[in-house]
Amino acid sequence: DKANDTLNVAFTKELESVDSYFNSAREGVIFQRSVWDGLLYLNQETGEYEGNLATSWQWVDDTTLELKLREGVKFHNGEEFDADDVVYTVNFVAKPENGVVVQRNVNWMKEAVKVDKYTVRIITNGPFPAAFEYLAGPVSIYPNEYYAEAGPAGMALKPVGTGPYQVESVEPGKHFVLKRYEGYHDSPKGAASIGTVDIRTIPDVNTQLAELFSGGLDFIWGVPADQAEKIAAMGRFTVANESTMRIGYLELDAAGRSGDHPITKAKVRQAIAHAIDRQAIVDSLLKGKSKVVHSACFPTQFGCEQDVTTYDYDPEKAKALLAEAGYPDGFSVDFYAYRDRPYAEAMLSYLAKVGIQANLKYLQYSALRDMRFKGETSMSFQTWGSYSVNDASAITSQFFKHGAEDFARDDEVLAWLNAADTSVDPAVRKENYSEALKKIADQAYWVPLFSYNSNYVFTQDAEFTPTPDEVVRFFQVSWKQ
Amino acid sequence: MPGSIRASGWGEAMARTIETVAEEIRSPSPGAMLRRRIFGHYGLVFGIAVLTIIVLIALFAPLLTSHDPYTQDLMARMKPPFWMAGHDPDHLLGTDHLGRDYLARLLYGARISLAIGAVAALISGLIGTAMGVAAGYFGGKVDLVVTFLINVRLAMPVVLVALAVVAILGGSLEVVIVVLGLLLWDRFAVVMRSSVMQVRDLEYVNAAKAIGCSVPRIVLSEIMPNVLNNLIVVATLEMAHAILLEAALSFLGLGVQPPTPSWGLMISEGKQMMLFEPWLIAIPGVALFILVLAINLLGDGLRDVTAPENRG
Amino acid sequence: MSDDVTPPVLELVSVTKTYQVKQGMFAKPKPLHALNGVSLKLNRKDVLGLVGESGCGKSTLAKILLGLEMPSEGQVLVDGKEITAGERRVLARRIQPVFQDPYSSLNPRKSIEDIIALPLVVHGVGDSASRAQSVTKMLDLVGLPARVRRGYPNQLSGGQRQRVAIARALIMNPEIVICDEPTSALDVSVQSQILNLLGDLRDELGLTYLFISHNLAVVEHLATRVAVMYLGQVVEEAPSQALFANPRHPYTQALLDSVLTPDPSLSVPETYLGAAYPNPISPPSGCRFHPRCAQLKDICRSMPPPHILGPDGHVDCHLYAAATTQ
Amino acid sequence: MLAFALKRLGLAVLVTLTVSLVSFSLLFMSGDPASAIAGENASATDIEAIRTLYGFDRPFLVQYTDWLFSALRGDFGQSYYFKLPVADLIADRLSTTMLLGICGISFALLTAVPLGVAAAVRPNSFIDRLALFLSVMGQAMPSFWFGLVLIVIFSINLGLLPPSGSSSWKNFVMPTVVLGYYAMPAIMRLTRAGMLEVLNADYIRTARAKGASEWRVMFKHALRNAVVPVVSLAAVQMGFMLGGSIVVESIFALHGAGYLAWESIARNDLPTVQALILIFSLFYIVFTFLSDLANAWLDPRIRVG
Amino acid sequence: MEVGMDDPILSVRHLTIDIPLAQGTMHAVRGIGFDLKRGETLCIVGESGSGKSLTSLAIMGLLSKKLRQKAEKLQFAGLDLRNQTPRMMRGLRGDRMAMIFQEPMTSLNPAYTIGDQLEEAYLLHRKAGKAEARARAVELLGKVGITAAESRLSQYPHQLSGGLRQRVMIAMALMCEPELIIADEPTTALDVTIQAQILRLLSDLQREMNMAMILVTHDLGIVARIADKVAVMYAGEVVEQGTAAEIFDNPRHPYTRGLLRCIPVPGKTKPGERLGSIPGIVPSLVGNFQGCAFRGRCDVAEPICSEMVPVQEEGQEHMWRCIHAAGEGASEGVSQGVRP
Ligand SMILES: Nc1ncnc2c1ncn2[C@@H]1O[C@H](COP(=O)(O)OP(=O)(O)OP(=O)(O)O)[C@@H](O)[C@H]1O
Ligand SMILES: Nc1ncnc2c1ncn2[C@@H]1O[C@H](COP(=O)(O)OP(=O)(O)OP(=O)(O)O)[C@@H](O)[C@H]1O
Ligand SMILES: [Mg+2]
Ligand SMILES: [Mg+2]
Repeated sequence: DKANDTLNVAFTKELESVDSYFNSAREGVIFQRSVWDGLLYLNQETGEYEGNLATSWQWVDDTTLELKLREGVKFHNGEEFDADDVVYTVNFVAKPENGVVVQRNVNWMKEAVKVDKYTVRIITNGPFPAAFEYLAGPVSIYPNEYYAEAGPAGMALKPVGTGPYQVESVEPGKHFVLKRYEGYHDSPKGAASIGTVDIRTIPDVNTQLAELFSGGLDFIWGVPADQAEKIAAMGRFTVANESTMRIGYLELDAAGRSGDHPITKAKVRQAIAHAIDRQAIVDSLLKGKSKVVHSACFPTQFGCEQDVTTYDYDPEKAKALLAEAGYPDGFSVDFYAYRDRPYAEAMLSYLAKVGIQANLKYLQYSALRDMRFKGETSMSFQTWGSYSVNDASAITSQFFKHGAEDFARDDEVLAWLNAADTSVDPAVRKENYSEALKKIADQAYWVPLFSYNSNYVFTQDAEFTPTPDEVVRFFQVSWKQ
Repeated sequence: MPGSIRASGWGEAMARTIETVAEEIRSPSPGAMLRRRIFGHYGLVFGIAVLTIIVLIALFAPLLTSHDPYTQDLMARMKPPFWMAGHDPDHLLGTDHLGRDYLARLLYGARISLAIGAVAALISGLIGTAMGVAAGYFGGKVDLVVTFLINVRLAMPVVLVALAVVAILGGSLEVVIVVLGLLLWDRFAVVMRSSVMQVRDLEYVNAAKAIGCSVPRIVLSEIMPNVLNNLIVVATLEMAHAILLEAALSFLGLGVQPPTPSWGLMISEGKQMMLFEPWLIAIPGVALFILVLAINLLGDGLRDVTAPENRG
Repeated sequence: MSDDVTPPVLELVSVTKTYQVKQGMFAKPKPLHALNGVSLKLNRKDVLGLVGESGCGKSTLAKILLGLEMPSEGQVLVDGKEITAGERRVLARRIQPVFQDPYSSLNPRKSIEDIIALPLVVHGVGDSASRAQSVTKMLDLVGLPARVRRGYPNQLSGGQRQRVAIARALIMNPEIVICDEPTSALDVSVQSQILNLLGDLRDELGLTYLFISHNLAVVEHLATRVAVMYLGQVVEEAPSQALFANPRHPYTQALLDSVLTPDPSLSVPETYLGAAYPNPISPPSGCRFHPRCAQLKDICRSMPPPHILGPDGHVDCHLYAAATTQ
Repeated sequence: MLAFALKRLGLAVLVTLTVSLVSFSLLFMSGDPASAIAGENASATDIEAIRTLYGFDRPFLVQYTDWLFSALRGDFGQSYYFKLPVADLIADRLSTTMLLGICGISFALLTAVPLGVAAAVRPNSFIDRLALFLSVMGQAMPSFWFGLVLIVIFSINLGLLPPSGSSSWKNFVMPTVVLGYYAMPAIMRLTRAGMLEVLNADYIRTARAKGASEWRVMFKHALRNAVVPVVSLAAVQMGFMLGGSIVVESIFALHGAGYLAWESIARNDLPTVQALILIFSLFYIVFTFLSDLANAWLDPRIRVG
Repeated sequence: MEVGMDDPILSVRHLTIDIPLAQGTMHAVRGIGFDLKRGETLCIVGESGSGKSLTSLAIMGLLSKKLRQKAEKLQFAGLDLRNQTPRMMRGLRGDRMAMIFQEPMTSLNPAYTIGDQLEEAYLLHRKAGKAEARARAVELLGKVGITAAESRLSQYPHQLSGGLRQRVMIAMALMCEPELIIADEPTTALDVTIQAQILRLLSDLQREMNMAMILVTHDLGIVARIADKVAVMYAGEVVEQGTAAEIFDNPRHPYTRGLLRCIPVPGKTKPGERLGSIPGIVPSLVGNFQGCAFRGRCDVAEPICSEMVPVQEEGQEHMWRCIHAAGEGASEGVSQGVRP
């Protein structure tokens, strides 16, 4: 609402806690980027890291990173920012018993050591090349005095950071009001332009749209493609589309964790890959900037080898492969999914055409994850957003290192990934990721499907350019002059 | 010797009584009276007619459309129905978000809704009737226990519990039907309990006891036929209830699994586009509304028609 | 009359029946003594008339005799043998009921034939052909035309229904028929038909009746013996003629005084009964009748009346205790 | 009286316990809450650590009694998801749901009772048919569908009412109508049936024979007797509404307890779901108890023996 | 408007009541008439369904609007009841004409105390305060023989027995000293002893207040003891009407005779002896009906009975509706002692 200098936006999900270490939702990331700052900043246009709360940084050795901090920065509550804040925050979140929800965001750090008032060292648990990615992303710096006193619970009710917006009010899960932080430091993020951001949780997309049409909301995102198309045609709102780092894939139980079934056969998996017309799904369902992907990672990610075996849509070949594998009449299998039911349904129909009778089991995310952890699913439709970390370690290594969610259990792949993950030499890393991804594609451990996109719909009064990391930076939204 | 009474000319008067009886016996049997009342009740006639049509549609769905409800065509998504511009004459009611023929899904969907309603009502009917009849007939401790269970059941928020269970077990036709069946027995139990209690104290039941009838015989042949109408009424209403609940569960994403063409699911799928293509929810919504309406009218009508005060 | 050698067909020995009744939502259930130490004998071919006010326990007594309720205390003897809970089916062949309400005593969903034949079916008597025959015979016996057999109760008038009920009661050839106000729901013109029928059947089949009624004229007409009940107790019992000629208990006297014969030369009698209606939950102390008694004495308030045997019957009243002791 | 009240209370406690036990075991079977606590991007080891931390590896009965005794002290534990005391969380959400429930039941009663009375007074008249029509519609109309239709009409097309939120009374108009309309048919029918029955009662004829006006007959003599079952039904409906407002709350983005319950199921937030089911059942029990009291006040046959 | 002492306070001529039913119109009451003077008691007897209650409700103006009611004359205390507004009828009811119903158990409103209900009857018609109404209620409760009247006022109907409730009903009817009281089977639901008490009370009060009373019953015993005049109804018609003595000592209509032979009369009927009976059942009154309704059950019926039946009179008071001059031949007809 331009008149009140208030941007009314909607979250789809109830945010469990606005303390960025204690939620794992996309909404939490969005909130975090506005209220807190990291030590570094990733410039979305150049792809370069810039200093945010730190002004310079360098590896002292493989596991020690030394950073110089910006001076004169103040937290929203007036507390001064210095090395103590960094040390306190890092030491707090790095301790597993403090229960940070997304451990992988922080468990690479061992501790932080104060060198002087404006210099700190972060010690990692072994070589960790992706460190900057995290320091520019999920690791936000909290005020030590306030956090020590209030703790996560207090922070969740009255968050305090150094970010471009300060929090005016929090009704847990329901309603948050952000106000421009007038004392924002000279950050590469840039100061906020709009005075107030009013965030309400509205779970239903239709209600969000209804609010948008009736003027109750100014800005929503994650609008499904069909609706976005229609809204664009209405001409009353700006619709922006940007790809995201999330890809969809079929996770196939090659290792036979869920028992002996056809999918353990490579030919069957390849048949599945040939059976699905991914391009048609992208064209008619996902639309926008979505692309078919062939490798088990997001194409822009570091190490994401693109030169892998591809499986084009070829039902005849799929049938032939099935016959070769000994299933000329196809077979029946449970097909698990937790989101995007229409995509799953479309795949179901393609599978049916080659004789694979897939029974859709649509579960809650946590329930499905339970089953996967126990190795009970032979085929499931999964998606992964890599936390917007632009590095193959955030996806390939997540799923192919014999963890609970690894249904390939390929020792060769494990070895390559270990080598890639622990080296600081980009060339070595690239080489090893490439090997791993090629094998994954050859064996069709996964059937990578497509990348996602996101639609941002906002009033024509507002100006905003979305970024591929799917993070809405409120401070980059402005009113049109 | 009974004959002697007759022979004694005991009743010339009796003979005349017999004549008047002959007169009166022409008053119709209960069945015939019921039939007559049924056709005098417009709501009931409407309910029966619509329900019959829907059942026929469900049975003969394959004959009524040449389309398969599962065949998708991603190139022909959300084609509008025949009354709107740009429709495809091949798809009378248009196509859904995956390009499946909406008419075919609607027709086949009738099967699902009816099956859910009927089977859920059957399961809950069996449970509730058994409990209600036992409580009503035996009273005392049995009644206390059943009343307690009914209270427990009523105190449990149905939608919540159904959601929880379906969320745990994963939605599928069978799960939804069984969950609804296990949750909706309360009204059967309540109604059966009170109607059996009413009938239990009637003198013909006492007469049957005095004759030496066994308990199962009394319950099955003396009591049940007289509370059957209430049972049928509750069954129809619960059937409607189950159908609506399934639709609500589907709306919340925890109902029958796709690609099963359930009407509730169709609304849930069409809901995404309801602001732009309202017919997507209007068509299954209206179908659902008409089905539930018909079943309710049938139930209401049966209640009116078989209500004790209407009995001859 | 009574035969000392053969025991009475049916006998009650100080039977008490207690119900727990709840009054209001906040009250504890209280015991209600529907019957309080009732002893009665029913001899073969007797018609025992049972009279008394509404709620005095007449129907409860009938239910106990039919085995529909079990006495809380006391015994029921048939041919001198005690009846226990399990013997309902045995009893059913000997004792059958005719109830008051001809509308609720027949199952509306069954045809007349099914209703009448039910006892045969239950006891596995005969095959369907012989049952059909028995039904025909019974219909004839109670004066119903054969064609009603396919009909349903709602097609019959009250009097006809009562005939069906009688047919059902008689099809097993019982010895005893318990009639609980069989005519009180009927118009006089129909009542007389049923009374005639009952009388005829008794003569024909040698039945024994327990005949419950509050219509004293009817009881006098039909009964050979009469028992008068008041608040769960039998206060007087005597042969019919003796009782009507010479009522002894003040309550019996009041009852007889209250009978309104169709005689336009008389006016409504004064019964000298007070308006203190009996409450079975908290019955008066001493003689239960004392608050309404016109011949009240002091002793009546505190002492339960004695059981005074007459030549053939008894009366429970202090008045006669005084008379005999004096 | 006291004995009765105690007995009644004991029964209520027993019902609540059974409900809580049933729901607890239900949720216990639902699998591993640890995974839910861990959140969407957690790893297997994260989850394992949480499992032991929260004691999910203990036997069922131990966990249940543990929970029960804390609950008796008013401590429902911490929400796995919000990391807040469940009691605070629910207290916050419950006010919205209660408000919604009260508005809904008031709407239902205020439309259903007058309609029911009018319909009973003039059977087969226009108003009777209208009432029947409205109730038949209400019974057959899926409430989620109705809600969506209202939004399309009143928010989008007419722009009269805000489609979501809970900041002003305007936000409650449509949810109230949807929720109230859901309860209206049953109440209307019961009022009508009760009034019809009562109007045929002998004491109504007596009142007329005394020369009482129709108005007086209707409202002094008939209604008081006819509403007794209505009060009970309204209490039951009110209990249902609180639990059943899930759909309405999700459509209109009202952050009430029903919506919280549903979301908590999806999030496997065991303590919250558990506490909510318990509280909903308590509400049901309290409402039915209150309705019994109200009925005792209305009907002396219940009140005095 | 004052009415002379000898003028009838209630005068009914050719009252008909039709009930529209699904199967056709039911002619429930077919042209009945009678007169009633102050201080007189008219008993209406007849079988169940013969139209007794409908007649009394019609006089009170309490018939449901669905029923169609017509009369050549329906006059109460000089007022033509046929064209009174509902408001005026309300003013009459409970004030100048009152009614007592059959079912004491259900005729009192269970939700209000006896006191409330008694006082209401008074306050509706008299400009009086609550205290005055209360005093009146206590007075009348005493009059109907209820002891400790003060404390009864705060009791609820369900706390009283049937006999007491019927007394309360009577007290309620008398609150405004009506000129006409209609009692519709006031004692059928009561025990014999209480019946006698209540009837005595009614007739005493009637005499004391010089009211006109219509007493509806099917019990000939009551009729004999209480009535000045008797109207015997059969199938919606008055088949015989006259003074009590005439009707009982000299019944003319076959139906009346039959009725009298049906009941066992202590002293007259011998125990165990067969009773007289009227075979058959009442004809349906739905649709057009011609001729004598009793002919199907009558022993002396002749073909001509299916045509118009004349009313015969004897003296001023006794009239009956039969083709047989004095009901001759009827004495054999009603089967008494048919059995050899
Ligand atoms: N099942 C029961 N539970 C509680 N009380 C009962 C029950 N059956 C009967 N009573 C009570 O027992 C007493 C005797 O009842 P019963 O039916 O035997 O009376 P009755 O003499 O047959 O009366 P009526 O002439 O009205 O038929 C009454 O006060 C009645 O309320
Ligand atoms: N509102 C009504 N609708 C339909 N039929 C009615 C109505 N009121 C009375 N009747 C019928 O009219 C006939 C006469 O009824 P009425 O009540 O006057 O009989 P009654 O002589 O008082 O009988 P009872 O002795 O049983 O009270 C009966 O057949 C009855 O069924
Ligand atoms: Mg009885
Ligand atoms: Mg009547």
